[in-house]
Amino acid sequence: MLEVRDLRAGYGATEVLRGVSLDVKAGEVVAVLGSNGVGKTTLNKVLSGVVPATSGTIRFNGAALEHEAAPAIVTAGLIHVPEGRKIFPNLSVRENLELGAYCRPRRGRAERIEQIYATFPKLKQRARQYAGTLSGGEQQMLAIGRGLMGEPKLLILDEPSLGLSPLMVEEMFALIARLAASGLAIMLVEQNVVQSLELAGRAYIMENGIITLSGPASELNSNAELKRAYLGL
Amino acid sequence: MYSPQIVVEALLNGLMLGAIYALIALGLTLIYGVLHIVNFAHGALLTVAMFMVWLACARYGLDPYLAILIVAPAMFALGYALQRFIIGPASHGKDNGILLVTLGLSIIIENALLAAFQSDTRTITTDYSFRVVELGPLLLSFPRVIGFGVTIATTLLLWLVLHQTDIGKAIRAVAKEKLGASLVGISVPHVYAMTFAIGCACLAVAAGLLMPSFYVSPKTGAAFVLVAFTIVVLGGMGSIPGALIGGLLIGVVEAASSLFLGDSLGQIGIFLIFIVTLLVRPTGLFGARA
Amino acid sequence: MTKPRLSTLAIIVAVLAAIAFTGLSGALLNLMIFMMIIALAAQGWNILGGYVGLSSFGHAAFFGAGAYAMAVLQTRFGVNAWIALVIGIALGALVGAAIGFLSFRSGLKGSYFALITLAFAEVARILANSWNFTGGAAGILIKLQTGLPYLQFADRRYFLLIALGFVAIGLLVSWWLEHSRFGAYLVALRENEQAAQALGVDVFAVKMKAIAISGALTAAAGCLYAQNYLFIDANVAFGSWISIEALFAAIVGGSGTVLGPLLGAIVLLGLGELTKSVSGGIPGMDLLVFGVILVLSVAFSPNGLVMLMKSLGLRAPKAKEA
Amino acid sequence: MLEVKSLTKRFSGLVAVDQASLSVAKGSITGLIGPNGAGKTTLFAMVAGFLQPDGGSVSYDGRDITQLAPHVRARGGIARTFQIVQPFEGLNVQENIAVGAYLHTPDAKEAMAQAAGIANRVGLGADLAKASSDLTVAGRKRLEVARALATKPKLLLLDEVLAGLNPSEIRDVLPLVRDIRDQGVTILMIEHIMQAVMNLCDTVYVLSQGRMIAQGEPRVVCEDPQVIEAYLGHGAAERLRAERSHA
Repeated sequence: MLEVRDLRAGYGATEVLRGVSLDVKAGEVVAVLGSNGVGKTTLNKVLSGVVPATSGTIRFNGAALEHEAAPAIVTAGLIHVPEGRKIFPNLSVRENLELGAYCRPRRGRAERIEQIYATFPKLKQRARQYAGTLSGGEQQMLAIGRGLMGEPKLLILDEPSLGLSPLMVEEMFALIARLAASGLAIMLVEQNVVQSLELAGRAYIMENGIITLSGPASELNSNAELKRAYLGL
Repeated sequence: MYSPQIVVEALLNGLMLGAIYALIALGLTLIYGVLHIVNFAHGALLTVAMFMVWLACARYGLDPYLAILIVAPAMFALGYALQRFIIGPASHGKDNGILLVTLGLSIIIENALLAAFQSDTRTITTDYSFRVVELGPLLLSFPRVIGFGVTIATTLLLWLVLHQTDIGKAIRAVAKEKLGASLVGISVPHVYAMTFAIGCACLAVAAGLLMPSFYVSPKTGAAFVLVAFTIVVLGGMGSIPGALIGGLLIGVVEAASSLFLGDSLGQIGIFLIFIVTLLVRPTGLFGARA
Repeated sequence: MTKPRLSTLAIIVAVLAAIAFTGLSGALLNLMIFMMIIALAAQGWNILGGYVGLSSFGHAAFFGAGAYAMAVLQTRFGVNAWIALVIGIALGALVGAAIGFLSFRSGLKGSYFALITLAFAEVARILANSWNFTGGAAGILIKLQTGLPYLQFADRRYFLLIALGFVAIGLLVSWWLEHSRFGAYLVALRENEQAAQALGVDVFAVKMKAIAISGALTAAAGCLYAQNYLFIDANVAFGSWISIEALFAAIVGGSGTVLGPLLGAIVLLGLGELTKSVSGGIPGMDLLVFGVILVLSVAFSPNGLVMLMKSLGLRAPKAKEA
Repeated sequence: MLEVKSLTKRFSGLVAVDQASLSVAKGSITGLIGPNGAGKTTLFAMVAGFLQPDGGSVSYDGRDITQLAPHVRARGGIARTFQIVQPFEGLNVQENIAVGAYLHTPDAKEAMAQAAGIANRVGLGADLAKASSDLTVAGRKRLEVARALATKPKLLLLDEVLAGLNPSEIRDVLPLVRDIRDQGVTILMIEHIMQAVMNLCDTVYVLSQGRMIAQGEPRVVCEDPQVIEAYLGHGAAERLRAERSHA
């Protein structure tokens, strides 16, 4: 479904991605793990057309996306729920969801919103509230709900558990598991190694702009190298 | 000094002129709120709109109020093109670049108009230019009463566009969260250009409202530019209700200070408000923290 | 960064002086004097707008302070022209410090700073226009008295030399900035105020000094203007034209460079004259050209002509190698 | 040398740092670790004077400096680096470092000479004339450290100097940090890479969701279940323990 080959990108003279290759297949949950500053968020931004790639290819369901702008990528069904949520704080919860379907026809939008409300009952309670007044966990749900409004074929989730309380983190991972169970392909970009590996089928470890390790999640879970990198154990 | 009737009349007329100021400031504050740029060419673009209205009336015999229906789409298109093809690309997205490019544009526009129309001032006379409306004992200028009404209507229309249409919601979304907007597939350059275009269309409405009772020369807009900035800063950069209330307030202040200080010193009151607001409360009366 | 040597600066000044004595027509001589006045005003603008990165839209406030000090002191108080000149320059620094104190204390930057300087200049213009002490709307005429003590000369070339002398001082000040702690601090806080603070730079104090120097140089240009044309009014001295020309010259020539303002003033005013003669006196054509050049230079050569010339100069030898 | 007492900082209702305390002994390398978004950089900004705390105090060399402006603290010997490197782009490498050196000398020649010396020390000796924007990420990190060192600090605050470096670059920087300490500079460092922390630090503080959840020797802190959970997520500690008992 998603095939990334030798992707390079950066800001000015600084190269952040130094040749990244990875795949996500239909219906799969893939985790991309790595500590702060290794280029995970840049990778997501390049995939969603916000930061231009300097070289390499991105194919999504057969179409070349490396030179496309964000609207075309969203229309193709590759949707990125960013780190830090980036919801519209000055718009109501419902308006946030409506804009999630900005690239889709208006018809059926209301039904889709009802579906999202069914998945996230809390959002329905707060439908008319400004999104900026939601709690961190609710904002994260809204961000995911907004992403789902775009009718994704592949959903990129960037640090969905960041800054949430332990209880909320549990809830978030349970939710992601439910989405995955419905057949949606998910690329999960996380620092939360243990829970991500439990959820994902396969995983990539990123270090300093390149993939250093990849394989089935269960294998990586018992990999000593991984623990060394994260805990110095 | 003055009889209460003269003072009240002056203040009411000021209030109504303030409404037109508010309309000019509305475009400016919308552009600031979304693009986060100070559009220094706003005054010059107002002059362009006023010349368009003048041409429509003087050459083609249109009523200035009806001319708005033609000038507004024209200004809308001009604004879209300016932002999309000149201001956006030329400024490289830098604050300072935008400031200088819009300053350059204002000088280009002003002097192109000067070359085309010379520095003469031009007016339109309509049979209602000097008509007055009697409100009990008070006499109010008819064009200003119309101006007040149309401003309120335009503001309502703008509010509806911003809250009920997809592009309006996209504009509000981009104002606060550019990255998030891109990620739902909103084209930020298009939204920027649309916002600029709407701001320019507001100028067209203001121009149509001003022409029956005002004059236009290539430098007319320059006189409005600091007034408009004062309103925007006073109301809070980016705040639409702020621009409306700020405009009315400034209209009253101007009327009061020219009544008591004379026309030339009267302007100082506005500039002092501007300076003091910037120094003491740069976020304005209604603005959130920058 | 381009850092011209002192000898280069000396040669440039010497060449300009020499040109004055090649038997230029009166009109060309006047143009050169005007170029030097604008160059000086632009050098002042450049200290703040170029080195500190605070674009002012109201340098007319300083220009006018100098011009009015010159005119009022001579005509009302019979002060000697040279002393008036010194007081005018000091007044420019003082006005700079006052505006700086208010704006920097409130942390104004970017467009806010541009707008507030514009507003200050406008307030000064309206006050000067309506106050009898400054001659009101009629303006002030300075009495024609030629001779060195009066800073007026029958032979215009001498006035040009004096203007050129001030431009030379402006060049020296900029040169010093490129080679001193103070200059390094200015660039540091332009690029990143926080990082500069972290290194112990007192941002407020450094900005205050910069705006005072900037005001002084531009005020000197105002003094020379008054003394050259012997007449000023509020629209000339505090009008937005001078704020704009100072900014244009500095940016087109290369803001934050030693030679940029001088180069920009010569190129812009030269082109302006050319346009006027080609267009056959259509009003506004010269300013129209200025505006186009400004937009083009922001779009295509954000570092100005100085850098453009440098990069062309660097590219040429490379082509030879190849 | 540095005493931070129950510092608190709120951003529009959100508590970024909540009653956090720490102390840094003279001559030590002290680490401040914690997951993303824990409030480490906010805490740093309050120590360096870039943010005013909503509560608590900072004292340095026995003096309360909570109210002092950042440049005054810098003059008093506190230098910091920024997590997102912030070179002065209009200046070359040597001039960048000289801005720091100017704190103790007004003389340009002297400052430039000192800058060259420090550049050599941090491994930028060959890049003196380079535009700072042409440096690699690792080069910029070194420049950030060099500029801070040029102010001749007594206390150096390092904010993630290793982030974004590859393992070999990290190996090169570790001795530099140790060397700086050996020259008598006390160091407080925010770090994400645990290996480096274990390697360098005498004491470690762990910040999670704005609160100090642990402190002590790095080895001990790393075994703390609370710390492991904060880093690796809920259930991680238990899992590790289970694995270890298997082995």
